[in-house]
Amino acid sequence: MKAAPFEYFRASTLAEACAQLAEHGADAKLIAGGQSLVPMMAMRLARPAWLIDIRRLEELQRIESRNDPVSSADDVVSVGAAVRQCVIERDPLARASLPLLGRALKWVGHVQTRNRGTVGGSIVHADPSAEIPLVTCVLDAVLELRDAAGATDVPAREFFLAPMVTAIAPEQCLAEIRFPVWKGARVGSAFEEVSIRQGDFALVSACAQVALDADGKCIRAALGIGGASPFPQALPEIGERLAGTQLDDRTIVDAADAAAKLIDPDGDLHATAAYRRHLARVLVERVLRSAREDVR
Amino acid sequence: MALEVQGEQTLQLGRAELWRMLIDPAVLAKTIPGCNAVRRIEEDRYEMGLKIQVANVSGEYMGSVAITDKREPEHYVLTVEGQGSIGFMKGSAAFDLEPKGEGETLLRYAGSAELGGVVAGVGQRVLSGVAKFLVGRFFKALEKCIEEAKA
Amino acid sequence: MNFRYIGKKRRTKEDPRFVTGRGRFVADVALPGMKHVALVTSPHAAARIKAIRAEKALALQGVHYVLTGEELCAAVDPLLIGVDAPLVRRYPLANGVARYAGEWVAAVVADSRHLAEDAAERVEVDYEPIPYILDAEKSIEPGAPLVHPEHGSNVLYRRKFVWGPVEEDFARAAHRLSFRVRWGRSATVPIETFGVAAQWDPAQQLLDVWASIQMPKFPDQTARALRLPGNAVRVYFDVDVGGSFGVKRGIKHTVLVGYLAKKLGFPVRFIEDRLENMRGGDMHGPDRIFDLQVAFDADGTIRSMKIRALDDVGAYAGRSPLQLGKPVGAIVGPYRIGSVEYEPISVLTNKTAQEAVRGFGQSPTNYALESAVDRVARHLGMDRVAIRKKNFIGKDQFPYLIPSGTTYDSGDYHTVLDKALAAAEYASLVEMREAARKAGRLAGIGISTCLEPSGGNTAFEPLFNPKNETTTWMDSCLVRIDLSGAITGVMNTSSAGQGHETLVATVLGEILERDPDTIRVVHADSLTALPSNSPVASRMAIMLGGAAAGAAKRIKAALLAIAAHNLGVPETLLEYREGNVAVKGATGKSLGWDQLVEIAHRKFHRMPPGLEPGLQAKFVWEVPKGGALPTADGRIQMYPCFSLEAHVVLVEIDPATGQAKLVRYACGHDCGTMINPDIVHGLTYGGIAHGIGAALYEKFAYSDNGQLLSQSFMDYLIPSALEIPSITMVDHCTPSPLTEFGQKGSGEAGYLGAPAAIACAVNDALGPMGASIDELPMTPLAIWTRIQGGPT
Amino acid sequence: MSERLYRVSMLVNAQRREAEVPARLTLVDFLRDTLRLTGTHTGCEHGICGACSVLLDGAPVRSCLIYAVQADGGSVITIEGLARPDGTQGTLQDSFCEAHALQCGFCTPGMIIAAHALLNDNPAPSEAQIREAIGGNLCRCTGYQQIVDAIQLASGKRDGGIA
Repeated sequence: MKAAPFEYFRASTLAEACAQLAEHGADAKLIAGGQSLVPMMAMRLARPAWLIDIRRLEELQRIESRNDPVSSADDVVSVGAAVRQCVIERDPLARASLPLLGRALKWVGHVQTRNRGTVGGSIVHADPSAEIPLVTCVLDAVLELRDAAGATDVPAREFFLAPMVTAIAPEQCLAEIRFPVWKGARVGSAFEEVSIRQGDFALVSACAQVALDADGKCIRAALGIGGASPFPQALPEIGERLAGTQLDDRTIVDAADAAAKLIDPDGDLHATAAYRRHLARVLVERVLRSAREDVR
Repeated sequence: MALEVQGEQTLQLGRAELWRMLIDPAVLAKTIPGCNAVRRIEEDRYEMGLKIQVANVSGEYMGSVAITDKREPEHYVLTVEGQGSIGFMKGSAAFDLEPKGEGETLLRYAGSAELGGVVAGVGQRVLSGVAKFLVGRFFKALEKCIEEAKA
Repeated sequence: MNFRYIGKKRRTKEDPRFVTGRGRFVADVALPGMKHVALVTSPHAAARIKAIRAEKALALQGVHYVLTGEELCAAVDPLLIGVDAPLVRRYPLANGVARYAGEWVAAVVADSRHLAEDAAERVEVDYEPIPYILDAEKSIEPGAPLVHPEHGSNVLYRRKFVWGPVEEDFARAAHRLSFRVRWGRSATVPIETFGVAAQWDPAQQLLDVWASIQMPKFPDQTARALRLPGNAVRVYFDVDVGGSFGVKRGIKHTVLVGYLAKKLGFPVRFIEDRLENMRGGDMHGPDRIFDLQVAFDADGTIRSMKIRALDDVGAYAGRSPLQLGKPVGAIVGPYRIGSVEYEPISVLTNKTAQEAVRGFGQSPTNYALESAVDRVARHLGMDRVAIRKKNFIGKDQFPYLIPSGTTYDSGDYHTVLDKALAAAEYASLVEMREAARKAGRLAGIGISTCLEPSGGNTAFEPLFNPKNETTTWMDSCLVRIDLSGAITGVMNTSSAGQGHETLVATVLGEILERDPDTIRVVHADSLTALPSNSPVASRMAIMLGGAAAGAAKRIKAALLAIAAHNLGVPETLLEYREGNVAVKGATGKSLGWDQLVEIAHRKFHRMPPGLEPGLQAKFVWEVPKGGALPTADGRIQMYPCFSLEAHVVLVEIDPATGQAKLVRYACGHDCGTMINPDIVHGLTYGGIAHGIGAALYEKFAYSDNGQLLSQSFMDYLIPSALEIPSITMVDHCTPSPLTEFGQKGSGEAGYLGAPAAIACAVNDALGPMGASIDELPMTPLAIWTRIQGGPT
Repeated sequence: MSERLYRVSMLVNAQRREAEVPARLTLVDFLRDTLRLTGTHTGCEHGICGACSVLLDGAPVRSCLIYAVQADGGSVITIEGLARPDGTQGTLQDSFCEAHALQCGFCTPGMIIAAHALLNDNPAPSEAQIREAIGGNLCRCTGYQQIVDAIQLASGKRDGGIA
């Protein structure tokens, strides 16, 4: 299990990385943490001729609160694509503003892989079961892609196309992820998944974030399901239905039933499509309850 | 590792024209995902090179494509076989063409593919999603061919 | 018994080198000029190999050779197999036909493993896929594709044994039950893959081999296949083995590498990567369907059993069919069952070949037996503890002869079970289960009481192959006292973590009354070694321990003889204490250790007549009660010693997801005298963890077209510290009358009862909803499917 | 076609090590084959088993998932680096011996690295935290029990220096 030969270039700026991508196109791959890419290269399923290392780029390491002047609604926390997962777990701003991301990270791999793996790496790898991509979809994050010509914003919900297939072009680099941060203190979130062993790929995962008003009425809800469709699936239509409700058990059960009808699961060695659909229903119910309790 | 795909797609082309397109090797070369060369061996049988590239995963196969069970203009079977360093793949799909509206044809397909080698051994979790994606790519390419033909 | 060192807390001799990164595993062996091997493997379940073209591979700089099956098979002899099926030939590389996906088709030799893999990709193989068979039951039906057409059938071995009045017992019994359980294809999957390095010295005509092995007769089999005299192969047994638990056999790897090293004239190393290991390492374990019938009375007395065991050994047979043989020696478990019919059937399919796994087939059989006991209890509405106690062999009934001809040495099964129940706080366990059930969760208690036959002999070989009359299964030890008085023990096989160096040092220390920490233990190489049958079969505490004791006693006898001669008194008047010999009573006449050693080494004039100079002794020991051929009706004394393990486990299942969690785990264990309790406990904890894997997580799964789907650690799920619970272990000691210190084996402990207990617990949890699950592993999907009322 | 070599320089167990390596050489292969530090092991080469764990810039990582060129300029601590300066075993290594937290010893270096990192962060971890910290390190011999015991033992008697 040794990778096929390749050439290596460590970029010192993002522009330099983009220039390299422009030069080598589909023959090149970016590497940051490499926790998904390196095993695939070891199995020779991935065999880029060039690896462009962006792990140390300062530009991609920032976690910043950035209020978007265009949108009046939410604050924004921007996370550089090469921020390591373990950093998110400890960063005060990320912990305070992106609790759902923090909850998701508890399910991501193990200590050693979180020490190395990056937020952006998990997103562009686009495993349908991966936790971070699901959070970006559920929170309706915006992904900023850069290439030699400039920046392009793509909503996370339009980014994931199929297992490990995304809307990113070969010459583009994911630069940052802008997560909306809901205003108001009464926000709760939850992330749950079923995997066979802890740290394995989720058979199914689900997460939710809800905001309640002073009377406990749901004013906003976002949720989604991972591992049960070819890509992480946000369920905005269910979120909209929940807004305005008391988020009582009956409503939650109905929402879970509805959610389970919107997914497109496949069967594999560890889970049939029917089992995945069932788990999706169970987990949506659980995360909505937990998110509700999290507020209270 | 066996994969099943089936579905249907409405295409903006009359049945007879679509039929001609579907068995045209030039169109096959453009629509079969990853196909980079087609060389005729005999009637309805071609040698081909395939370079499958799905995101990070890439694999090269040498193989063949064959069209059999032809009942013009309503039915045929497309079989693709290939072998490469990461294993083999063999798939076949039956296509049924039904006239729909004016200049419109409903194409139904039902097929299965078999994979062997490393891809099958380590990729089982995502293969079926990838297969669906490749079917999607096939139809996108086909639609593009149709547009080009009309243009 | 009162021991000085045995049974006491003592640090092991091996650990310090491993905690500092100074172990020497085969991948750490770097020979000057060494080249590396990568493999070309078949992607097909079955295919004819029509052509292999290596030009593009050989064109790469740094690539030295591409070896095909055609060349290799002409130059080496087939590898040995256990049963009488000479036409089921196996070679390291496929010869003309590849019989499972992943089978080795060609080997590439290059300057580095990286280059070898580059080249392997460029070897072009023309395959013609041919029909294959994956289902064990269908494989024995007429018309099934034959894995080895020359053999004429997919049945490797089949025999029906009847021991005792089975039909009469069935006719007399008040109740009968029949059922099927299935043991899934899992294995031991050590964290170190198999590896071997070899170097041929043309001047000496000697092949040096370093390998990660746990394999009886490994040097002999390697030499034989390579058509070399036995003394032309030297295997170094001091290579640390990174886990084995049965599977590190590696004959095919070694014949391949040995052939390449000899032919190419430079050292060659092959370390399996994980994908090669999982698919083509030939290390899958039993894959077994049990059909059981049980005859029992209304009071729970089990009278008789009929067991049909159909085992899918994959595409080739090494020793794997014999894994159906070992259970013959404990076919009734710890129970007084008067008669048994046993029909083992070993079949070929187009899957990776099976190899020995911890317990050599006993754990699957124990799972079947314990499932039977639970079913009988459920059928009668009896308590599962009570039914076990009702049927247990009583502690005063030993030695106890079971119907298949084996005599159990000793045991106290009631006490061990009671201790396990107490350790588990059984009453609170029942309360917890009831509370969970009331709260709408699924919870179940599992109990298993299983035997670990230990000591190992080769009795299953003649039982399963009348042409094989092997009855000798010795092990040995050499002890040397050097001129400085330091003690060195020489063992004659490699170790894979079982602490043999500590074992030998402790035993030598015990007999010679010298501090074990001062005793060095080394591993001989195969040309200097005394005979050994390697640490298989839970046998080293008994056999290596026994051999070390025997050798030490000879040293002690020599010391006494020297002392008697020099002190001028008969030996009967002498007393040996901590290496010094004194005349009994307060005479003050004595000779110290150093003096005795010096006489032995340097003062021949003071040696008693007839005693060799120097101070060393060897002892070669045959397995107690071994050495006999089976009777015509297949009765045989299998292993000599029988350890018991009682597992009590509480499992909770999330009814919504099917996920099972082990909430409490207790194990009562009796392996006689423990020589080093930390080692015994460690082996047992590890065995339990391995058993948890087999019960809940691990499976080599195949697709319908014969592809191994669990080829990586992403899909073959070895449990981590997050899945394995904290385990409460409680010891009991019923010494074996057959061994030096009363010790029995424990190398397979834990694994032999854990799957049975967990399966019983899961079924106890599912019981209230009328569901049960009859197949391992009991994955979340399988459990959920049963909760939904679907088939397993 | 000979492969291009890249100069790498890193601190390994506090010693500056430099070499020219191909880009595809993983850090574990660099440590084992180039530097002959064979205490770090490879068990799966796809990032699951944890046998290859080392500390890179203070954090435990899987060295099979990092190319040596990526670690250029970094600081690596391997199992060999955890011994005391006189070559005897450190506190944690000693605890592993005392609790017999190993059998074949193959996963042990990675396990000790993971435990070492845990104790650096959290000198008095709970059992659950210990299991979490070693959850990415597979052991086939011990059932983890004596490993957990050893880490608990070490957590009670760390001497503040090299563990």
